[in-house]
Amino acid sequence: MLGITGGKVFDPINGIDGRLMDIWIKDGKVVPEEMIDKSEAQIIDASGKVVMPGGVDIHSHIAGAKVNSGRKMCPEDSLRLLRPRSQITRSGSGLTVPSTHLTGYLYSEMGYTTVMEAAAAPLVARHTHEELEDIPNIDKGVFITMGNNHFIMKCIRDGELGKAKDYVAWLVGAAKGFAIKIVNPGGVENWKYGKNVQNLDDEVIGFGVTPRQILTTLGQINKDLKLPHPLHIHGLRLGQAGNVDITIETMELMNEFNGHFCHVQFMSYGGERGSLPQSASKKIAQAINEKSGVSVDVGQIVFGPATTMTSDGPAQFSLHQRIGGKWINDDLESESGGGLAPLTFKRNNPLHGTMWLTGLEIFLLVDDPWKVFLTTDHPNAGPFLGYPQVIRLLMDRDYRTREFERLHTKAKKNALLPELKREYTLYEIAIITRGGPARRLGLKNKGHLGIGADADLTVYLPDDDKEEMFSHPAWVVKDGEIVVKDGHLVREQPGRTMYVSPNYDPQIEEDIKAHFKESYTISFENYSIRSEHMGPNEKISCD
Amino acid sequence: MKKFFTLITGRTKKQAHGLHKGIGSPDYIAATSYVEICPDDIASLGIIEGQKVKLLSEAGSVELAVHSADIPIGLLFIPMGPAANQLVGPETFGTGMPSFKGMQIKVSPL
Amino acid sequence: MSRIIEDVICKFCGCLCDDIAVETEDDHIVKIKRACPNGRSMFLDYDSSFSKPLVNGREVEWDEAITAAADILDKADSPLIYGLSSTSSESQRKAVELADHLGAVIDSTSSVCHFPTSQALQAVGEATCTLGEVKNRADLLIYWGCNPLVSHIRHFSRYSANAKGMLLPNGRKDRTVVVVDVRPTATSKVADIFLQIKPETDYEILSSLRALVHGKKPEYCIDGVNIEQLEQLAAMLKNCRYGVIFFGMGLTMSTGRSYNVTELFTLVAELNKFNRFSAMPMRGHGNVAGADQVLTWLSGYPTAVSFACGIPQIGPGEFTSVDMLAGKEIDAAFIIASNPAVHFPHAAASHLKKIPTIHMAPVSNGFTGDADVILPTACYGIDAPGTSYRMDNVPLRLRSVLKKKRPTDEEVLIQIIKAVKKC
Amino acid sequence: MGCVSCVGFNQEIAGIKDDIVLRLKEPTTIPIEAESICPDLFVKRSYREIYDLPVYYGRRKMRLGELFSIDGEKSDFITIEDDVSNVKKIGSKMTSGKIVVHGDVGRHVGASMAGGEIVIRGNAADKAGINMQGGLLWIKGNAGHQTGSALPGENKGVNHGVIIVEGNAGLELGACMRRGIIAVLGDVGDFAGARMIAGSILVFGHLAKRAGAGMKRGSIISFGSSEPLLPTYRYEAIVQPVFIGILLKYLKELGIVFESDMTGKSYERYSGDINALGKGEIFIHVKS
Amino acid sequence: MHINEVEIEDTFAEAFGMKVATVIITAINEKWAKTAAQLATGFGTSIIACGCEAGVVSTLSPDQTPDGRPGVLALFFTTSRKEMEKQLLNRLGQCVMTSPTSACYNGMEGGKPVTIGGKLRYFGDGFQSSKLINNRRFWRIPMMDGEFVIEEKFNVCSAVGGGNFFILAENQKVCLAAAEKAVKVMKKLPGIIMPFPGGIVRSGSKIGSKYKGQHVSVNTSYCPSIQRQVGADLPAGVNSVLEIVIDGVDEEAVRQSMCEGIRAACLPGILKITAGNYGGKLGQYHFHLHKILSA
Repeated sequence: MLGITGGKVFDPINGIDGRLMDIWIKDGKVVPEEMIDKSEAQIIDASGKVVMPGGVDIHSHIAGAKVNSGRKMCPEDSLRLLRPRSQITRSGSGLTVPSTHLTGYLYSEMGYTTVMEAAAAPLVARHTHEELEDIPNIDKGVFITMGNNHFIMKCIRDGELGKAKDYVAWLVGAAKGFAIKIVNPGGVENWKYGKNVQNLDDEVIGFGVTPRQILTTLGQINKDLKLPHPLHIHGLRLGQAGNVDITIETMELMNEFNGHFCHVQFMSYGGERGSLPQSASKKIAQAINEKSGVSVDVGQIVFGPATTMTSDGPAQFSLHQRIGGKWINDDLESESGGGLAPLTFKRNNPLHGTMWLTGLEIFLLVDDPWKVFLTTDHPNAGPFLGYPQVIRLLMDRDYRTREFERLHTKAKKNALLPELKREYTLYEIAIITRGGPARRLGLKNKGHLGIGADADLTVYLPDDDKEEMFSHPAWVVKDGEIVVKDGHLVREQPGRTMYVSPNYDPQIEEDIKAHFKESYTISFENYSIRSEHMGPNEKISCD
Repeated sequence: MKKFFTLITGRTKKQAHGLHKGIGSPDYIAATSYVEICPDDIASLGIIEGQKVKLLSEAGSVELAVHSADIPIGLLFIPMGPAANQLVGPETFGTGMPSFKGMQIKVSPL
Repeated sequence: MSRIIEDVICKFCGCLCDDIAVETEDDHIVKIKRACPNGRSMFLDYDSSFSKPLVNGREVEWDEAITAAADILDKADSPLIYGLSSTSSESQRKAVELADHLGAVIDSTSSVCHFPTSQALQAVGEATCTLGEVKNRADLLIYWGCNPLVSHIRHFSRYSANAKGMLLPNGRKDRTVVVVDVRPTATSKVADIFLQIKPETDYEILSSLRALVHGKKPEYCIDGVNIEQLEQLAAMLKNCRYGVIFFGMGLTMSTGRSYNVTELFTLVAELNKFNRFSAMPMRGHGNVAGADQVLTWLSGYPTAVSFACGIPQIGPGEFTSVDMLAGKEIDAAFIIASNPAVHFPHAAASHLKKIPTIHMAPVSNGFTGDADVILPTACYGIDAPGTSYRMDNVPLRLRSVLKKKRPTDEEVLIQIIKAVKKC
Repeated sequence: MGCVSCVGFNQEIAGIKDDIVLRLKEPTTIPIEAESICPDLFVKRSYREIYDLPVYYGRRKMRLGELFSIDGEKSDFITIEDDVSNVKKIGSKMTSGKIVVHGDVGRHVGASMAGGEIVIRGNAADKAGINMQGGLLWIKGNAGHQTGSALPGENKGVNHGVIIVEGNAGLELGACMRRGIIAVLGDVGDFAGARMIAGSILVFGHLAKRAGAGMKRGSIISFGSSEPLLPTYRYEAIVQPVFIGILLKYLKELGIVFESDMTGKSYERYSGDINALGKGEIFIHVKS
Repeated sequence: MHINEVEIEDTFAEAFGMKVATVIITAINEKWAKTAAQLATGFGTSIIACGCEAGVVSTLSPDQTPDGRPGVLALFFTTSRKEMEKQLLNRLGQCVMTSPTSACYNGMEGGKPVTIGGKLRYFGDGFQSSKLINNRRFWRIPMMDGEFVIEEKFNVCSAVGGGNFFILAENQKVCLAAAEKAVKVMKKLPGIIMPFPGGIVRSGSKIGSKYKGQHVSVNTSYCPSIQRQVGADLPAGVNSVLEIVIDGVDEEAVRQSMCEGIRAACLPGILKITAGNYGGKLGQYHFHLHKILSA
């Protein structure tokens, strides 16, 4: 039993904006005061401090084949952040691609308690789950890539949409995924012929379907299956100048099905195709503001080292062609692909400056904070450790102006940012880092401190320097246990992996078996992941 | 005989099979205790197939029976295993990998 | 009672064929279907009977053996944990936890197979794919310094040369197979083109190919091949639809090592400007790829990791077992699921005999004769389930077909960690 | 070619006083990691404080004084007596001061050093001067593999600084080097200057094969014998490069005495690696 | 004051602050080093029309040059750093780079550098490369005969220009002989150049002229042939006057050279030694002849 008393609570889901409140915890849940025997409860005196629900990250690459390839490829990244083992914790290494335990510690120390791994191909999801089990102190889930899935594309081609729905339901359950992820629909398949897609009606080679069909089909399925999170979409032409139009077109297409558009910063550039991207933040923000079914996370650039990694193989290849250096590509049979390339975002690079501006402007121009969430698309736009800095940029206009002044002259030219006066409040920060992502993920027990919520919360020391405030919370409670005390990690405990397992017509399995024989190199029987082979896990119901 | 041979060690089906029987098993020992040399080299060494030769590297020496095989002149092949490893030195050139392939070997008939 | 278990995964080599049918009778394997000779004997020769651990040659109870093992590790100033290739990733994770806790050096058999490949990946990255892409798309297959028909016997039929796939309905007829090696092998005999090169010239040939692919002519041709052969190969590389180069220890064990692979990876990366191309190392033992994966996610580094200074550090040539043993830098060794006594150069193997050694493996693999503590465990994929990574890093859950009569590596490691923490 | 004697240099060593003398108490083959043997850390510390500096004996964290006898304090000049061939990372990351080792030294000596001077009177193990950022590393015996190369995964290695090896050096000398000078009076192994970005490598003994593999820019100068270069190197011409004279003059000023004057001699110039940028060059001395 | 019965006027030479660069030019042999240096310092008598004042100071043995080859040391004087950059770029680019086997290096520490090699490198059309040796960057530009090496930066220091003295003689022959002797002695001294022909200037100069647009004109006060017309104050019997102008790296170098030069010039037939000044209003350095000579 635990009480967090006298703190100034920011709990947007419950409409609490800085009210002095006590929070009571029992058996890992937030409970009414009367259920607590105060003589036995441990009390955290939060008076003078800020209390928020534990942070919820809607999109981060923390585990699985791609992340591990990044670790393997970049031993130099290990040297950027080394943590010795302690009495209670394991050793670890890596800044942009931290080792598993370290990932848990770092999120925990930043006040985060729930993190979504943004992509795994189902074929290698088992790997992702193994790593997730080794990430302590946070709950997590994994999005399953389906935008280039052969079976689904065949169903679309053959007009068998019911079959597609059953397959999707089976697949997300088999991979123990939490949501459906779409990455460059059709483009990754075309990349296996050295090509890509540029428009929603381009043809996917060998299937005769289009990105539009893939998006709408999966959008409808996602809706029909009542998955807690809407379709998680990484659209076409990532990183290319002028891609804002296709992004808006895709938003319009997906509005009726609901869609979460991830790392939208990378998808919101103006400028002629092939030229240097410009910020199209105004245009994209307007689209987001107008469309009720759309939410985004930003993928804000944080200057410094990054490791770009995505299932979008062709995007990674063109990045590699542009910047040289190391490059990993991994084509995954019948499902997906992906690539990686290390990169450093530099303040004095005009393009990087533009990207940085694009992200911040989106944050400031989207009116409703419930539609825009804080991410750095870790580690694509920079490591998640940059969140506190981004929060400061949003909350502190003077700081933002100073940072703006440090950009390359070319990036500053015609920039919108200097005119944007908005400063985020603590309440709004609580929305974009907790309430918003939790609600959009459909996690009823996360992101708030109402009765029955998971007892995940963070206590901050108020500080004018918001970066300092959000970097070093004084207390972090996970599942009712104190994991960070006086700014120090004091406890390592396993987190849960949350997954969905929607119902499907078992008849579909025969079709899938046939598909496996034809397309895969492993058998159907060896494909599905069983929950008993995972670490601690929790099935989230679809209703 | 002054000429050096280049030693390549590698897997064979029998060596793999022998592993299942245990490293002390006669199958395994038989599968890893011979050296392949091409007929031309066998002739120029003045030996016959089946005869034992002494193989000498900077790291050590071993005596093995000669098998004639279709391999290039100047090459020796020994299945991976304890016999071959008598000849492989521990030098890894800072990589961790010893020269399981490419050791220079002197061959002398016994 | 007889039963047939389908879709069993064979973990002998990196192929992890998962279509094996195992017939058991009274908890004995009596028949194997579809496995290669290597896989077949792995199952059929396996002895799953109960056996007790040994301490200094004396049979003891497990508790005592665990204590003895923990004691050796606790006393050591510089312990080495080595092997891991033939165990499950669950056990590998525990082995890393033990190493981290102790401050030990942990190294896998990658150290003497594809660590140079990891080093190449660290230098330039790698364009790769899963085996299904090979099966479904690859019209040009190149085997460089590897001999799959001996080491990965079903590779050809299941995944590569002979497999029928999406874009290759006629299988072998639709594909071109090239073998590059220093000697004729079983694999070279079935190739369309066999490029026989002189030993120790792989780097030069790869480098010349890179130049030719970019329309540049090398200054001279390497002894053993002629320029027309290389020009022809370069043209094939550029003109295929989806090419894959499989490579083996012909590159990693000869001079050049990681540089050979770096050159190959770079060639493959550059070929993606013309068409699609992938490279794939022919990973050997069942879960050696998993050892790399597990060590990487737990420490940041794939092989040869030292936790001695409290943090993970990588050290090719420094924390690699052969170097540490030959340099006598190790004063106790815990060998898991491998047999360095026969796989290491004599100078390194002999140091193992001089230091306290713990050896944990299924009985039938054979133990290092001089191990102080011998821990006979169950065999993953036969009498214990567990996760294993295929050579293309696709993870599979190994099935258990026999009743387990000995503890698993994972269970023993958990006990040892507990015991060490008490020390 | 080679060094006859380094007269000026030796006098310099003899002239310095007030050094801190370390001596390993007991010989061992267990690796010792001693990043703390560094003038930056010693210069302001008392005997007691130096005694307490951390070192790792295998996996045991110990105090420097438990493994080494220490004579002296508060100095940026460290002398290490006898053999420390199992002691790693001596002088790594140092920025000033001087270390003299009167024997063999372990791996990573002078790794990432940014300034100051290290003199090894015996041999140095692998990875000496890896990722060096400045200063002078002088190895009077042989050097191991990856001398003056880059850290794992880094494509950029030595940046500023001078490494002199009077004996032989192993494989991958100066790999990924991007600035600086490495001079080896003896032979060097394969892949000298591999993936080099810039800088100069001077080899007075035998240059083994695959020198300059993947080199973008930079110069490798062979004054002795050489294996045939890679086929991706193009012969250009016989030249008398003036900058070699500048390099030799500088090395002479540092204290190397050459047997014969190499200034103004003729060299075959090869450019490559054509698979990389191709702006690297290898000079092979033309024997008259 | 008299030296060898020659009267030394109690006056002072008025000199100005200038900028100096020291350039070492080397080549395969001394001949070619000199050839390049002479050309580079040529047409460098006066900043009035040449942009700089330059001269060769000494030859350097191989162990005195950075590349171990024979060389020469040349000094260049200009009125500003900016002008120095322009002059060196032109002169080293046109006269040294083009000269067979040549190379050139900064020969001086201190001051503020100007980028010369770092700009001339573009002549290499992308094939130039550089070497950083002992914290000095040298650019290598491929040439038809080999390569041209030039240091990236040359230091520019404050210096003294326009130290001078006048030799007033009874005839032209004696006057020239005295001046030549003075120059010969002064040439052995470090840190100075005498930029005019053979170290001697016959025109003299004064600021201003009767003509518009002509900013300087002949020093009429010392022209014996018109001495009465201009009302010059020359001693009786003076029929010829020559001036020696000195630029030096510092005051001491100028002072010493003036001292030795004047002493050497005091030959029979010389009537007086004097010096030029503007009443002390224009130059910041004043070299009082009596002070110099009695030190």
